[in-house]
Amino acid sequence: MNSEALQLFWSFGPFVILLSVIGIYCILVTYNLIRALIGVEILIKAVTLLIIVVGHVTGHTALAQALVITLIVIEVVVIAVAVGIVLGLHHHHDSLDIRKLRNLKG
Amino acid sequence: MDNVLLLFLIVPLIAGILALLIPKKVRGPVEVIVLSATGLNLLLAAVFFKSNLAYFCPWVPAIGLDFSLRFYHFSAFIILATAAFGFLIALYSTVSLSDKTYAKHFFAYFLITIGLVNGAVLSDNLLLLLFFWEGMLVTLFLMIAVGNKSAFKTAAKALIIVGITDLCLMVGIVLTGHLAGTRTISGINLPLDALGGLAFVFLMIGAISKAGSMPFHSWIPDAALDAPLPFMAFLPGALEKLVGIYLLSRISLDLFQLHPGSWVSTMLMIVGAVTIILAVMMALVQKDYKRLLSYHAISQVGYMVLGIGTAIPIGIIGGLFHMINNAMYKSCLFLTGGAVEKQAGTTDLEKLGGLGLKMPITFACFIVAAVSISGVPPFNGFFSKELIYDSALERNLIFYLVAVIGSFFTAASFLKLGHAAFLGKLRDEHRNVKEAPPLMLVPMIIIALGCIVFGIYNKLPIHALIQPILSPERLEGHQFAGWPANTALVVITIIVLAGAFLNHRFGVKKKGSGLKAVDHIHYAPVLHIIYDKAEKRFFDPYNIGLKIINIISEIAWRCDRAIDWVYDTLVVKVTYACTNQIRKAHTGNYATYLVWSLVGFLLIAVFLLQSGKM
Amino acid sequence: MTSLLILIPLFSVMVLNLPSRTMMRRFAFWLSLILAASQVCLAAFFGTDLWNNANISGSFFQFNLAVDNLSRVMLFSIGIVVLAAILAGRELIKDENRQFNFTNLMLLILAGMNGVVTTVDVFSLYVFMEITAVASFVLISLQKDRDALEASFKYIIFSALASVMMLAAIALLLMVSGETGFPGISHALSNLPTSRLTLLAVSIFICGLFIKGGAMPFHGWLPDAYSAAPAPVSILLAGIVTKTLGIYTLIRIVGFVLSPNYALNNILLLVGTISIVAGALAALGQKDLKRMLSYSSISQVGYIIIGLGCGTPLGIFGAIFHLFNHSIFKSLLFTNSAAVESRTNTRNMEELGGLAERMPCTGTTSIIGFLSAAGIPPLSGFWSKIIIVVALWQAGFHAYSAIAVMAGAITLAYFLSMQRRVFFGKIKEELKSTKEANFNLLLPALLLAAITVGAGILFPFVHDTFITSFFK
Amino acid sequence: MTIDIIILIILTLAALWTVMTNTLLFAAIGLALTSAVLTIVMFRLNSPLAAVFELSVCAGLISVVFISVTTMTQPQSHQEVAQHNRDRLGRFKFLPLIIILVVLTLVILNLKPTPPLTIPEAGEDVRNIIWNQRPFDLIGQVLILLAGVFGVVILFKEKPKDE
Repeated sequence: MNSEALQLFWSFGPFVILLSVIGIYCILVTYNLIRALIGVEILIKAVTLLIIVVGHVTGHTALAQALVITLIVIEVVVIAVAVGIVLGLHHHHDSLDIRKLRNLKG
Repeated sequence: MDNVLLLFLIVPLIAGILALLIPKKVRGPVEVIVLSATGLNLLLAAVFFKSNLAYFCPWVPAIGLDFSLRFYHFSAFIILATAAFGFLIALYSTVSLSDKTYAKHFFAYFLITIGLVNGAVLSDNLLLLLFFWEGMLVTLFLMIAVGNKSAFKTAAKALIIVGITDLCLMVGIVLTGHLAGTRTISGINLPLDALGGLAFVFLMIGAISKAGSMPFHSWIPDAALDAPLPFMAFLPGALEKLVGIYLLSRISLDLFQLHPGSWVSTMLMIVGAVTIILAVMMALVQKDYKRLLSYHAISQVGYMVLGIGTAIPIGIIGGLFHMINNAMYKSCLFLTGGAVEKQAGTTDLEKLGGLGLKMPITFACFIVAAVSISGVPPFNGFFSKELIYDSALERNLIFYLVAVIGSFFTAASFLKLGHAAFLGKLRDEHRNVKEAPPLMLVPMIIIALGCIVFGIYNKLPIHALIQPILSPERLEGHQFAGWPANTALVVITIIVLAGAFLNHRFGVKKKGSGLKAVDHIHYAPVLHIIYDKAEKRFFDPYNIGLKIINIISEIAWRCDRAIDWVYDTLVVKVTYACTNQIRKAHTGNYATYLVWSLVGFLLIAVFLLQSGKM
Repeated sequence: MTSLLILIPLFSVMVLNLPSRTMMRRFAFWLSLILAASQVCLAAFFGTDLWNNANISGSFFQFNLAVDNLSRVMLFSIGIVVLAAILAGRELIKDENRQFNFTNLMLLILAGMNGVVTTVDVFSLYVFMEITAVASFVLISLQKDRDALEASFKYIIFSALASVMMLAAIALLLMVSGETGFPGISHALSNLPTSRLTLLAVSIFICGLFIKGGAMPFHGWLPDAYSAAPAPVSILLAGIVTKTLGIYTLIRIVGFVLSPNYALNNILLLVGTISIVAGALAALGQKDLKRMLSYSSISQVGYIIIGLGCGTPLGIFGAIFHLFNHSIFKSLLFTNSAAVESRTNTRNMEELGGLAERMPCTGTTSIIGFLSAAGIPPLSGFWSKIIIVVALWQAGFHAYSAIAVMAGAITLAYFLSMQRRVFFGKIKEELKSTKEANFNLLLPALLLAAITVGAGILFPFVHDTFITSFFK
Repeated sequence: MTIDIIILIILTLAALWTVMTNTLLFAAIGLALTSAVLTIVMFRLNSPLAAVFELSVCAGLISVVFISVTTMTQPQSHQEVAQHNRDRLGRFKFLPLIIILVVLTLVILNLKPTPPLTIPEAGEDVRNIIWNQRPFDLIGQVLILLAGVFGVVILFKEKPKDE
């Protein structure tokens, strides 16, 4: 890890942070289940970018791409299952409102 | 040869597990197992009594836990006593619990307790001691819990109180091990400096709480009503005193250098004195046979703690002698209580009376034990109390006075108890009461005879059992056995006892049947004015005295309740307030939870990054 | 050999699904049972040499897998808890089709967890954690009732956040060390222990693991997920899944990969203590049996974390041993709660009472479980707790060890109140006809209780077998 | 390099639009757009294979999934939508503020984007890494796909029991 790579890394770093903030903000404030999943997606985009950037600046692009491909497969499966659960919740509540999800508490 | 020590653990534990495994419906084998196991235990203890054995086997070296046992004169003494009481009480219980469904469980836990007590007494490693000690906590809980319906609550109370003090013991053990650099008990001898004092106090809390001293006593009176009766005779009556005082004397004699006049010694004496006086005050106003005894079980601990706390040889000898004496007469008293309960069906003093003629042997045993506990010469309690008086006087007059006053009330309350239960008018429903079965009488008689023997021939226990515990140089120039050296003290004691008797007569006259007999003279037309005045003038001091006693009893009651309140209410309330806050915080809104996580993450990240900059 | 741990369940799932599903239904249960049982036996009786023997697996797959004693402990626990969950599932999941799906998912989750505990590559660790997590999402919402779906959704959001954090940390570690294998990362970090990038990576990583493991204040999803999941799934989830995903990985990363770091240890101690105390307090106020057990789980996880936070070998051993004990006694307690729920159709402790009379076996094993959890000798929970307390004391964290001891009182309090409200006392009129649970629920309960008692009594053996290898 | 920074800014804006847009449909399209922009970044950072994956799977498949689930969940009534929009505006208006704050913090911490000097060359072959060095991840992918299949079977196919 040389200083040049570090500098290059930090030129991309701020955007990763910005994307994460947008994603987390979306998860926190939305009242819609699907939007929450979109927030998660944006978080994953941020981390994908981070991996690619790291691979790029350290010269391990091949490894980074291998990781990203696996990550994308996992992402799809997680989203598919999550969408299934959202549909199930919609079936029960007849709405996508997150505020309905307060049955379990205490 | 030294492996024989393991038998002290294996025999009762295996027998206990066997007893648990036997199906509920089969009764005979359980009793056979209990009697043979306790008998074998007694035999072992008697055979090896004079030997010096040690067993060592590394167990968990990483935390300094070795399976190391040491059998020498002190532990042999406690083991022998345990075995003897265990056998006698087992004999008694086979009859007294014959109609109880929980008998099997009781016997199993009884045997396991004996095994654990043997282990605790034998263990020469602090952590091993803790292991057995915690095990005793569990069997204590289980033995109370098998009793009647409300027993579970009492059991939980006992578990919490003893559990908390056991935690103190644990802290003390860790601290002691840390200070001494070893966890082998026989290798520790620490000075009582600041940290050492702290360790001593923690260990002491564990020890005196096991013995049932104030302020860790409040489960005992409750257990008296709820737990099976042999339990009371066995654990709070005899065994817990034996192990608790054993540990107390071990820590004050061997583990730490306790000097007369040190703050720890004074503290022990204060604990002892307070326990004596408050518990006996409580005992005085009780209206239940077992509950009254249980408060005495607490009060007598005060004498032992006081004696050992003086840290002078005569006090220690007195305390230890009192320990074995107390175990004898207190278990005997509980056994008579059990006999009364079994035969008359109640232990409520208001429903008892005149049983003396129906149950003469029980009554005789009661008298022997009661005069022993009251300290009437020449029974055993007298000699041990005299030794303690002597040591208390040497330290401070106040302690002596407290001890003597305690003795006065002890005598008074036993006169009351004996009078209410065995004398007076026989109630109609008790017409058909019979003497207890022989198997219940035999243990009582043996123990009562023991009280007499240990009194008259007190050289035997003091020379054979107790004096070897102290190092020879500390005994130099002292004579403990035989008639007390200080005749003045004996005279005072006798005066006090006589005072107690007179006081009783007086009370009976005023309130009891004696008073009613003279009612017609009292209310005669002319005389009643004179009587009124005479009564007012004459009896006022008594009334005032009674009131003061009542107030003190009330205060004692309040203190007792306050301690109870701290355990039952304050701790619980604070805990539940926290609990409710935490529950309210969990609103079910996952965004809230996410915010917690993110805040946690940011704090952690900032903290770690800061640490890197340094 | 180690790769078979993952490949055999994978092939089993394929074999079960390729031919007609109806034909394979009966077969599936026995197959999964045999797989889990053989894993238990292999992990218990064979040393690490067997597992790392390359000749058995051949050179076809060159996996980054290794088994040390920590993995062995985990493999054993995984096997036993999966076994219990499969048995409970056969009893409690009535629908045949659903049970078949359940069994298949159990096999997948088994493969996933085996992968987690054997991998030596941090990205593969992530992959296997995701497999386990996805299978758990599906398992939680197996019955598709409202609460379960809600809990599952919360779990997905938290798990996704944790995964993203882990991936970010993996990327940063890749940046620092240039590779993703444990040895390489460990080597690179020992050269750069206090670089800001390293510390950022570490803090992100452990927070991700805290979320997965449910330490306070990262635990929001956990009580919901445990309590709303179907009974057999909560056994699995509480017993082993979150422990493998969060706590095992935490131990692996902090104890074996990262270089010792005083600040990190402080964080672990603090988070652990918060978890212990707040978890225990929260458990005290619960009415729902499973929810109480969930909070208790958080509290117990706290003990593991502070053990790890000591930073000494003894502390790490205590943490591992408590992890093992916890997975045993917590799945035991959840099995008991499943038995109670299956017979009474309620988990509300206010409505229960006196069941010990009707369900003696469940009641007794539950006593063993809670005594072990509360740390009463000679049960195994006592040993691990005392080791953690002693380790804390020796490491100089006297205040933390005192708190750990004091919290034991609260633990005892809530378990006693649970025991009293469910099993002791007078039996309610409407519960008079309750029967003891079926064999399929009793067998795992007895098995787990036997392990708890056995590991406690045979502690010297456990100690000699495992502790020596951790002190190397 | 300046062009990279511009693309990254576009990426951020796309994400911002995704989050703040009015309807779910636009949000899903915004997500696809974000993925597409990310693909461009990946191409520019010497990661073509991953970029192709990202484009086809994330921009394509996931957006399709989101759009179809949006249409599958029944449309809300007008009033509800209006209420929802008011609520949403209230809650989301802080996001740009927060973004600006974060950027300011980053500038203060001296983490602002600076044009790099050189770009290192690509190393090994991706296929070699996937097939020969990390076959483990492939097994993992198979396993997680199987888990996903069961999830879809259970969650989409089976009817809920309690009705």
